[in-house]
Amino acid sequence: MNKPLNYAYYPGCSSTGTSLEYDMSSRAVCAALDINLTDVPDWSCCGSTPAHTVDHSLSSALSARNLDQVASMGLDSCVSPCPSCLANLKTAKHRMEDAGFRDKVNNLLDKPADTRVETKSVLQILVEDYGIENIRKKVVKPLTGLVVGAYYGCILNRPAELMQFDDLEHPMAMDNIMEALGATVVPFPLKVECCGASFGIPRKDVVMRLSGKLLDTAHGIGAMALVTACPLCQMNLDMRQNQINKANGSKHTMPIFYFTQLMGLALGLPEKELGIGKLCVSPRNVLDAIDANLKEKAA
Amino acid sequence: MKIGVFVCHCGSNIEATVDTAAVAAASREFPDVVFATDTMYTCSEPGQDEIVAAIKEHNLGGVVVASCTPRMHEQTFRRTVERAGLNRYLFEMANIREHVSWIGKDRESNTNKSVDLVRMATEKLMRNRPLYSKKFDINKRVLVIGGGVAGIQAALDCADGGLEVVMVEKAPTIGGKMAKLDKTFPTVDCSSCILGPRMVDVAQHPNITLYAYSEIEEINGYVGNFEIKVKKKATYVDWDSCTGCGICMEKCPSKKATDTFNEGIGKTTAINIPFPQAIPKKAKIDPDFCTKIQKGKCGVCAKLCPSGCINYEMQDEFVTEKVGAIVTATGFDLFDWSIYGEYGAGRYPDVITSLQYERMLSASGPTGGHIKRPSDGKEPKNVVFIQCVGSRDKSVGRPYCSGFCCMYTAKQAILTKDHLPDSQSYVFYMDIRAIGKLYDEFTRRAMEEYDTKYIRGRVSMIYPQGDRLLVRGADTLMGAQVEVDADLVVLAVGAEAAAGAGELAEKLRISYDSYGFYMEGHPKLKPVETNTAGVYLAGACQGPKDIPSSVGQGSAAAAKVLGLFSKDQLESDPQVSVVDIKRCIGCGKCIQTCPFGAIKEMEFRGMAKADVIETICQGCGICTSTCPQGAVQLQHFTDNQILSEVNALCRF
Amino acid sequence: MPVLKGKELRIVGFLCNWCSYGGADTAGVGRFNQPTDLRIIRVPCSGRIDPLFVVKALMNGADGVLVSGCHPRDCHYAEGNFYARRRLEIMQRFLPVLGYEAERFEYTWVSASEGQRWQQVVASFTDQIHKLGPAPKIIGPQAADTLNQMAAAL
Amino acid sequence: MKVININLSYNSDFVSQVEEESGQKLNLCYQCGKCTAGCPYTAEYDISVSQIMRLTQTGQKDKVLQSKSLWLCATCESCTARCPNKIDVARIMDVLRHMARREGYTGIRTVKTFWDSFLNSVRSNGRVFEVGLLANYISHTGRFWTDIGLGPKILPKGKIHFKPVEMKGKKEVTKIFMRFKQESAK
Repeated sequence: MNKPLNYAYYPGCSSTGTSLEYDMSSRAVCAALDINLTDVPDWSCCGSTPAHTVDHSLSSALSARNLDQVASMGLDSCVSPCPSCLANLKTAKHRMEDAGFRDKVNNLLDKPADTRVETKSVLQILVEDYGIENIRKKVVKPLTGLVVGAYYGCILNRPAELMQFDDLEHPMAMDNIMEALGATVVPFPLKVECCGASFGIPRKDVVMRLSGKLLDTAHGIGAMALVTACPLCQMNLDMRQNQINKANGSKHTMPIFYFTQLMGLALGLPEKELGIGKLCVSPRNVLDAIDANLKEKAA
Repeated sequence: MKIGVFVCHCGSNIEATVDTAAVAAASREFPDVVFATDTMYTCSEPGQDEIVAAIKEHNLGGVVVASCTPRMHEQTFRRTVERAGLNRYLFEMANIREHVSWIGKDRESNTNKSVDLVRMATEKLMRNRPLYSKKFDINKRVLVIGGGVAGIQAALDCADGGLEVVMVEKAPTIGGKMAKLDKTFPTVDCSSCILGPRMVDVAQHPNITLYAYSEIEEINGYVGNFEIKVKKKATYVDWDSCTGCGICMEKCPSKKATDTFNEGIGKTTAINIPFPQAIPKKAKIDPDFCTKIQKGKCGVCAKLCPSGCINYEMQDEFVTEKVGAIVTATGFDLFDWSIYGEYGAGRYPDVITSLQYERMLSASGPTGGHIKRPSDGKEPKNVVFIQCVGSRDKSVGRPYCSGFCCMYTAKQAILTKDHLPDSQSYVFYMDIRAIGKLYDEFTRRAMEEYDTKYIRGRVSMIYPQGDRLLVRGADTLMGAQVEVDADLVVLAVGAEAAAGAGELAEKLRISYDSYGFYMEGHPKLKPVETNTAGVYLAGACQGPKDIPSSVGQGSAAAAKVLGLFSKDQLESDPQVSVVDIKRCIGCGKCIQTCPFGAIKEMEFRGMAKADVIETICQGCGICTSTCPQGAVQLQHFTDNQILSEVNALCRF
Repeated sequence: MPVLKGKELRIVGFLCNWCSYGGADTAGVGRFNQPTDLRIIRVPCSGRIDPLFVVKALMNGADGVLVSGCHPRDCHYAEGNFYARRRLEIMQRFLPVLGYEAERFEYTWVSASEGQRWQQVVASFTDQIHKLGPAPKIIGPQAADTLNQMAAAL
Repeated sequence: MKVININLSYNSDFVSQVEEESGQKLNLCYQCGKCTAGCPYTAEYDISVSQIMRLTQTGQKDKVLQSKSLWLCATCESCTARCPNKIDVARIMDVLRHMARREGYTGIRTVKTFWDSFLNSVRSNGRVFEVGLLANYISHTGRFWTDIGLGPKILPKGKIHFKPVEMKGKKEVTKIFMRFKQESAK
């Protein structure tokens, strides 16, 4: 890379809890690729779904406070691993271009927010700023023999005008990364279908149905594992996989990786740094199969 | 000049928001106006009679009518004043309908504005002079661009009427979209049985010259005398000696060429005749796939051709044709549906277009008339049709209805049942548009007798599930989300303007709408005319149209051409430029700028002067605004006339 | 009748017969409401528009002048709109010399099918002129002479 | 079934309010049903999203605002992404939800309570404190904790903390909520 890549990093609340491994692996991969992430100082919650279901100005105020924090760092772009955070930060910036709305939001804040900062997802910077070909060059342990489907979830690139990333119905960013890592990618037909989002707690039945369908479909196309880029998707598919099996009478044991975890493995990073052990559905069999394939090839 | 002013109510169209009586009253105060009145319908017979009577009674020298746009009724009223013995150019119109009453509701402002427009018209009229047409000879040959069913109809009607016809077709065969259809609605009769004989008629008609696999390169001239440069694209086969025996096609080893005629269902040979009934039935080489042309090896066809007509060195050729009128019948193309990611954007082989399905249904098509899934060749059980793909969809820039998809979908559903009695068809639709004769009965039959399941709603998603496709749509009448397991999905893809329609329009100097469809002269009264004299439209180039309408327009365009050619000479439009020889300094600037070459240099008492050829001048007036001396003046739009309009608007 | 005080300003439009005049008709047929300030003069082609017409309109009391022709490459007379654009752009640069803001003049393209676009053009140009307010007027006892002298100078 | 008088039951204030708050024009909807066709939550809805659109268009305020569907929309934007008339349907659902809240409709209690608990957690901690959020939710719904089986799975992974992460600016966040409350009360 010619120019060093520097970004403010907004981890999002789930990074401190349920998606700890996404945060760990994102940081580890970026470090390995010499991408500098600096944490947004004293960041707060973006408001997530609950805030915008209450009011748009409240939602934007919660996000704008963080954009302002980034601006104070002297950086002009910010990355977040979480699509939900991303959508909120981007929506706030976009809506606040309207002067009336801007005033309404600033009214809720201690001081008027500087919201000129661009936000991108970790996935987007890896694909667009770093580049697939550069990733391919860094692979030391190809994921030979891993048959994987890429599941993007519903809000990584919607709405198109706002997110400006990848194909709306058939995104390819993770498919392309996985291919570059040496995995066998099977086209996942439900790439942008919703997993049930945050209904896991108040309406578990919804998640059982929607995420169950995703797992059935992944199984149907012969995927050994799914790869995701969203904490909520990953949590529904991984942590609740047992519940789904119980509710639907299925028998899935499908590992659900964050794409950054698989990248880290292919880049030769230790499993521990990538939080592989934090996954609920054990990926051991799948990872062992990759190792066996590698050894076979070497021999 | 004694001027009469007639302010039209147009029923309530104008009167509702303009006080026409007040406009008439104000007009009476204008210089030269000796008579002004308001009338209910000026264009009606009593309305016109009133004008004639007033001209006689008040000895009027000119008339102003304040009513609709001159593009509507200028000709009507010119004939009216002519009936009363006035020169037709001693007439002006003020457009107080389209430009006033229909675009604002404030009666005071509208009335005031109307008075302004009438004043402007009277000031111009005071400076109008009688103008007289000249006669000029015409070339009674007609060019038909496009050999689809509309063009064929126009060509045959003109040729049967005794005219010489030149037909230019872009593809290697005529027949257009209709030749690709298996059956036609609502009669379910065989498309090629109807069209085939007419194609043969074109080939055999002594009055028709056909240039297939050719395009229009250049068009010059004007009504009565056009000069057309035709590009005959290289076929690498001498068509004069090719007999269409087909040996070359049988033996050609390169079998991976794109089969355009079959809409990409299957492949064809590098040298091919598009289909057995092609007119002309001649072979042509697709150079991209010919091994000889690409790599210099092979040459099988040249060796085997019994008439020795293969020529790998062939180049494009140009010929010039002179005609007096042009019928444009360039048809339509299918909307590129790959923009619909939710339908797979082309990823799933068993999602096909309606025209591909048509080729599959056709006994002479690539599957021999058997319905087979492109993925595995199996017969489908559940066939799902999705309507309005690329029609009535603003999000893909196609808000209009393509008009014929409802009908052909019903036809295809019926044919599906005929071919595969055990199959079940489902049609996702929004509204069924079946407004032709026996059309609605036809769609009802698809439901009542053929048990086609019609589901009112759009489809949001298609995705593979096992070896089938899951189609997820809505049934808005049930208020539910619905799913169908489909073996084959047929998209009723909408129509859009033919590729290259814009470029051709520029050569023809005709207008097109924002979707590329050509603009007719008037949406109601001039459906096949254009604003360019001598250029007519037929078929779907003007907007999506089914076969009967296209044929109707083909005949209508032919009737217009025959009417135009019923006289030996045409009258020129006298609104042309005239040079004031005393003021002309012979600088030649007008000669350089005239887009039509209508001005030439002449000598007058030893000095160079400009001279306008009246029959060539089209009346644009570019020369008038170019002339540094004001010596060239466009009649009826002179500097004085336009400036009088400016003053009428600004000085009051 | 004079301009309706306080309601309207004086805007003159020169429209080519084939495209823009048709577009204005289409707007009418579609009943697309527009401000009433504009009065339209029909000319065969925008190439017929002598820059002098525009200048004279302003000198004689217009507050704004709008010219509209066919889209590039869609001219009924092949290239009239190119000539028009070239001449009128030069003219516009001289407007400030004569004491008029360049924004009092605008040149645009509207085809016969673009009724909605015509509505937008009229609305935004009228708005633009209202923001500028009335143009400076040559009035008083010597106005006619002054105008004649200026016209002669041009 | 109730007969609906179309003109008398049309609540024009409701229609214009939805249009203003959402920035969308309801008359653009021609009821093709594509939103319903793609909506992953249709199975759970009491009124499908295209019918919500229709009822909103026809000004049937009460029927719309009392719908459970408003509370089950996850804003996945399938509807918005595929609408042939480019209507931001998801935003309209959002706006309807805001109106339902303001007018005191509970919708689905568990969902509303969960969202409220989430925001309470943000209000007091600046960030979401997952365990606290759950405790809050359970105490408000009085529901038996159905995810109990998850505990043994997640606890050893070190993902669950029993104390919120401290952040300096949490007061700033709390103030956002306070000001919002004051503004809404106006």
